[in-house]
Amino acid sequence: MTVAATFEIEYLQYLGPDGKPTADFPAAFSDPETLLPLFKEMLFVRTFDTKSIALQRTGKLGTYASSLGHEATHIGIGASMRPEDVFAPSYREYGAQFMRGVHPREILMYWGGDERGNDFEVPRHDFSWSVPISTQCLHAAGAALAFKLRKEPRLAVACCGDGGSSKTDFYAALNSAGAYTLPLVLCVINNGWAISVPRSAQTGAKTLAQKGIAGGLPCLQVDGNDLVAVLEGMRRATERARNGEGATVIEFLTYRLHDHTTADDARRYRSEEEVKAAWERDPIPRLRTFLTTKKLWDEQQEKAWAEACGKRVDAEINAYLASKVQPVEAMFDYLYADPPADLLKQRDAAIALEKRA
Amino acid sequence: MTVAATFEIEYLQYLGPDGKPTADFPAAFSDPETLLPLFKEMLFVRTFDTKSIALQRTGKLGTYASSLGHEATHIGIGASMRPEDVFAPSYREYGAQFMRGVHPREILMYWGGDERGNDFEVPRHDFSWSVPISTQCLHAAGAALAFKLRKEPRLAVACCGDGGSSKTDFYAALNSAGAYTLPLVLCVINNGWAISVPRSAQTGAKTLAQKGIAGGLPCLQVDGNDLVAVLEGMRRATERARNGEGATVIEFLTYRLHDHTTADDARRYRSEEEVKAAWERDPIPRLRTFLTTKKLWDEQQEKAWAEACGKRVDAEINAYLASKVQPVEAMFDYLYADPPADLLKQRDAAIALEKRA
Amino acid sequence: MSAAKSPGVGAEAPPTKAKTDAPITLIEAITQALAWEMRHDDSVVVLGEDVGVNGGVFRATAGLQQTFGPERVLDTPLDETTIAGLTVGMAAQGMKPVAESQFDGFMYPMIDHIVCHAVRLRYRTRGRLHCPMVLRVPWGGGIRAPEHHSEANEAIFTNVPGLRVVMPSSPARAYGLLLAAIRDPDPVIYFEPKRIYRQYKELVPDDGEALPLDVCYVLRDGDDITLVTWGAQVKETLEAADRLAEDGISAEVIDVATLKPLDFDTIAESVAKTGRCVIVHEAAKTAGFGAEIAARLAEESMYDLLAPVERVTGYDTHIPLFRLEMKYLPSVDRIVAAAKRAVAAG
Amino acid sequence: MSAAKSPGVGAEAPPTKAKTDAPITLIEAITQALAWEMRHDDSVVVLGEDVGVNGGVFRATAGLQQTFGPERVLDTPLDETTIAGLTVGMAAQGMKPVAESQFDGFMYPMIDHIVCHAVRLRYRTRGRLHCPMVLRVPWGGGIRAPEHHSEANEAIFTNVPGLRVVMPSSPARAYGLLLAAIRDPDPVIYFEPKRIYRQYKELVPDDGEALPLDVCYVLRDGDDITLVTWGAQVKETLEAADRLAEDGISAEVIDVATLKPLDFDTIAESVAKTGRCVIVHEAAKTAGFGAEIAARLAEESMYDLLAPVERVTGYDTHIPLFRLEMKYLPSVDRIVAAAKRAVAAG
Ligand SMILES: Cc1ncc(C[n+]2csc(CCOP(=O)(O)OP(=O)(O)O)c2C)c(N)n1
Ligand SMILES: Cc1ncc(C[n+]2csc(CCOP(=O)(O)OP(=O)(O)O)c2C)c(N)n1
Ligand SMILES: [Mg+2]
Ligand SMILES: [Mg+2]
Repeated sequence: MTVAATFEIEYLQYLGPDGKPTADFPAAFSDPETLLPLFKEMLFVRTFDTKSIALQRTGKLGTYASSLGHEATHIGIGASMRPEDVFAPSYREYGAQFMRGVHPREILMYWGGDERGNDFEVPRHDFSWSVPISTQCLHAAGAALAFKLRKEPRLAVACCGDGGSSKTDFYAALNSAGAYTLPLVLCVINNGWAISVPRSAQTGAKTLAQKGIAGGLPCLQVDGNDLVAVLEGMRRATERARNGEGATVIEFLTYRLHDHTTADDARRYRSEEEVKAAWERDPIPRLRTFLTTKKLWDEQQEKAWAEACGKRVDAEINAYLASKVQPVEAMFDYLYADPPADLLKQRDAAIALEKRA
Repeated sequence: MTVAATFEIEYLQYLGPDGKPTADFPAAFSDPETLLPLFKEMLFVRTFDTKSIALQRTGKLGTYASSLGHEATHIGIGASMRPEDVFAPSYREYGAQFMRGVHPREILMYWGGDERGNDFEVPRHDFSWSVPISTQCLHAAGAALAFKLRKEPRLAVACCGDGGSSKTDFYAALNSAGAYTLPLVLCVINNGWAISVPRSAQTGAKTLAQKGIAGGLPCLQVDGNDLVAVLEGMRRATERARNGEGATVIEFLTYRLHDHTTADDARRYRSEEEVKAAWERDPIPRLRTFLTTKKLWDEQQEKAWAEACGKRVDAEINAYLASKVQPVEAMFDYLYADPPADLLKQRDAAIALEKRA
Repeated sequence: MSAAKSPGVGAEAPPTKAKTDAPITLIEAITQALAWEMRHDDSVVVLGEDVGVNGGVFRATAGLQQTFGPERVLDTPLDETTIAGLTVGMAAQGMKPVAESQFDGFMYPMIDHIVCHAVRLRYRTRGRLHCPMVLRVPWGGGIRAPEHHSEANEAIFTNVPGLRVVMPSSPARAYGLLLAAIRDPDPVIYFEPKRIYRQYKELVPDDGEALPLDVCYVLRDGDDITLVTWGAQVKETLEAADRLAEDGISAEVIDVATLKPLDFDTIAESVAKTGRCVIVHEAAKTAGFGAEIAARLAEESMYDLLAPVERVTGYDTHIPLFRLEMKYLPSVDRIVAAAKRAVAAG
Repeated sequence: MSAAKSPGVGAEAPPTKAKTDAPITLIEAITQALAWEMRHDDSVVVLGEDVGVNGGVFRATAGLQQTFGPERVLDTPLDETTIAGLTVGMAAQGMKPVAESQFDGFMYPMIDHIVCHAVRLRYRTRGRLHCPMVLRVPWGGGIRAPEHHSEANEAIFTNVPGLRVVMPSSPARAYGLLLAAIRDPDPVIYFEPKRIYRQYKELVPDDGEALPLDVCYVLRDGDDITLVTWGAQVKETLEAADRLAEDGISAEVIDVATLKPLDFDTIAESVAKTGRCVIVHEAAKTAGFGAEIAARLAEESMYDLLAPVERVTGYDTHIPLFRLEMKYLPSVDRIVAAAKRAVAAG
């Protein structure tokens, strides 16, 4: 038998669900102190998430997509990027965005039905949230192509879900990433579900990581609830990209502990046992256990930090709630740099209508 | 290192460019007699192709896409299907279509600017030519899904090119084929070029076969100029499909010996050396040599058959040339089963205009 | 499941008995129509994202997978190109797929297969193949949804030859038009005005009676002005007619319902009577489908018009996120004002 | 290549000197505009299928890769979704990509990125990001090409807020409008009427002068009737005006050129003078862009109209394969007949 090609997908895990190392930590993260600030950010996101859901339940926020359970993946991805890199999120990677400087109030603004939520004060060049699934993967590829053509030492990172990995745009992104050797990291955040459709119904592929093979890209499968594995996967991928070696596809195995969004009721389509089992793999307790073992964290610190997080989130919520609705002309003012005359007439009419009302 | 998955792509070749076996023939094709009728069909396609190009050059045909060099792949694919299966071609797989019963005059009609060319007398259920690249792959997947849902023992075969394997529709087809375990064979006919874009610019993947891994499908790479390898690859794939084991992706390595179409001039973008080298891999001489060695073919037979082919093609050309242009109302009559009143008014007006002219 | 290609009573009717005695909402009428047709024609299959166990994000397919099984109600991988392409392929091979685009804003990747294939199979093959598919699309704004969940993009499809485009605005029309759409041997886009999915209930007998695919509905008779609209805006337009009546202006209200082919005769007849026309739609004004109706009036009803035609529409910008979206949609006030201008002009 | 974000004279002008002294065709004017802008703004890149070594299947990008190198002129993998998505991504990050859809019939997979992203980046981010891209599309029928190579699909894009849609009909307008399209900070679809790519030559000084993106052109003055058209049909419409002149009918001919935003004022002014209007376009009639112009006339010029508006267009069916295609396209005869009807009516 003649073999035309062979491939292998590596799986990364360093910290098991019980908080005990399952392998030697990579050199870059062997000092547990490096993990502490990221752990704290994971706790912050969870606080943000919990309070956002509560806000939605009381009618003060629109539909909201929770990131519960994704904290290690999101924080790890954000922590691996440089400010000048470009991030292309889907719609729930708040942890990654916080690491890049996005304000919680901006996220609330967006889900609160206000476009200003996408006008990030920092980072100005990141892509906005992308509701049409996986389209952001191609935008990130385009950004990476721009960096490459301009010979800028920057890279782009895009996230999509397990469902998103079925989308043609995802395939197009990995195809062009391979064709142009782009400085790109494609992060497939496999949280088990695409609304009600389980991962198993999306594809016959054994792993989602292996989709990268279709584009000739190296691929990794990573325990996305293990911050160390996330960081190490991202380290390898960003290093390759920065060295001009091209793109990487990483599958992060995690779980969507909440409903798809606040508009969804996951009890319709998945079992309580499955969710219970997933809580056993929660990324936060395992890292807490590990850091506690290393004497870097204790209950008191946790309590103080939880309080600090709560205060900070409350302040952000208040800033959001205090924001005034945009004037009616806002819907005309950001369409064209140079608005056509007919549009300006419609703008005038809309303003006049407002004044009369 | 923990390995999540491994993959291997097999390469099939049985008959080398010099006409000598490079491996034991598979049992199904060990009797060279089985190859003879297919060899004759390969010669027939080449005659058809040559005469069609000549017809275009004299202004009696529109743009025409030659199949020169693809004969083993096309004939092998067509020969591997059953009448009740469904074939979804792109636009140059005449050999496969002849095996299924499509008349040469229909092909000429189509390239001659007449929709009746797609009204195949046989096979009624095959898909028409598909100009939008690789869209037919998804239609074949849809057909395969229909067969599966209706529990019919049929399968679908789609062809696309090396360029076509970059198209999102191709990826969508393999993704859904894996997700639904469809009775489908996806044939990627890698002839080195997509108009002026070389295979190397389409993707960073080492083989095009490996794209199937993205959908969890078995993949094969086949010497597409070796009829035996084509038949064996198709045999394995169709057997899997008929056994309910799902889809297969096969990459056929061949070469586009002609311009992309008669509207193209390949000298602009590829070297004479490359083309010359490709002629050394021509599927026809190698099979001729082999069959001659086996005493199944000789010069006299070749001469007689060439003459028969020429006559048959000429008869088909004459039938095409004798066809009357459709009446103007044809453009209205095949739009809806139940045409709206306004359209019928336009139809009347168009007919009236014709009468006046 | 057998491969019946023509409607006929299925061997085993599912246990669910339709409750023809209770009034139902527009979305319940959709479910009822799907169930009726699936019971009576086993070539009908439903496919889309989350249409299975979950019954659709709006519950349009609720209970169907439980009743008809996973081979009749298929969850698809998350890709609209896939849904469109599979649908065309299945339809070409004798099935009657009813596909769902989860929201209006996600249907754009389906356009290629619709425009290049669905509407061309019959034409391209001189009738050898055809494409009896339906694409269901929850449509329009006003439900405080996130970005891309509130689009009024029907105009894109009305210039496409070979397509049928319908949009019901009542439970009864939703039922009858969906049955007709599924039975029609050519591709139909069936837009569902999601803002009025649950606006009100009415009695919709589950009798399998389809409605014609090329007929407008005069919802209210009037003499002074014709208000033409479709989809969710039927609500505001009828309210506007009420308000105009208070001022002694008698408005005829037409629900276009079948946009393509357009039943222009009904509109022309009304305008011949009233001499005035205001067209109301959610979509942006420029090159919205209202333009076609106004154009037909300019061509064929010019001598009947006593006043310029007016269009009351979404502005020529994107529908904003929900804090502002209601200021984008045509309001009763705007319709009334336009109608009064038209009446004053003539 | 540096990352200049604003136009400026490039460090190294390529050796090719523009021959401003010889008349050129429409397609040569496109090449000339691309080269001019690439020389003066190194954020401009060209991408598409076969645009590199091959210089495009119509030769629109001939010589550009040789002059500017493979980092300014990129062949893409064969996927229109890829082209559109990469283009949006590059544009959002400070480049000015000029993408090509090889033919009109292949642009449908690009719609999603155009409608959901290109035209929304600025709006969605309140100006933080924007999308200065151009999509060039060889457009229309009449060149005896295969299926899907002859589509007139401009109407689809005219209802999309935030987009600009232009279509030149002469070498000079092709040059000036393409420069303007590339320089405009918002997305522009630039349709190229391929039937008249090489219809005639004219002097087009390579002076980098752009034309406005919102102005119609009065190509011929007249008093009796206004003929409005765009793209390749400008040819037939001007011929029809000649024929009408023989019969003593003085026709004003307007080339819309910039469909979106539409310069309706120029059309309204003309109709105020002539009182009659015939709109001519290749695309199918129903909901073609002619509907918008007729609608505006019905709204804003009704009192000026002495006769019903007429549309002379492609029929509401697909453009046939080439044996019949010329019977689909509006002919000089059809335009003349409609104009005479209008003149007789008034
Ligand atoms: C193109 C498109 N189709 C459908 C949707 C509706 N939708 C929103 S989220 C979602 C599921 C996404 O699943 P996945 O990619 O796994 O991401 P997750 O939500 O699990 O993070 C769907 C179908 C959409 N937003 N875009
Ligand atoms: C969607 C689409 N884009 C572009 C084209 C124009 N086009 C026709 S054939 C072709 C190249 C196809 O190359 P490949 O898939 O390798 O097939 P081959 O012609 O070599 O058989 C292109 C770009 C098309 N037909 N469809
Ligand atoms: Mg998911
Ligand atoms: Mg090829």
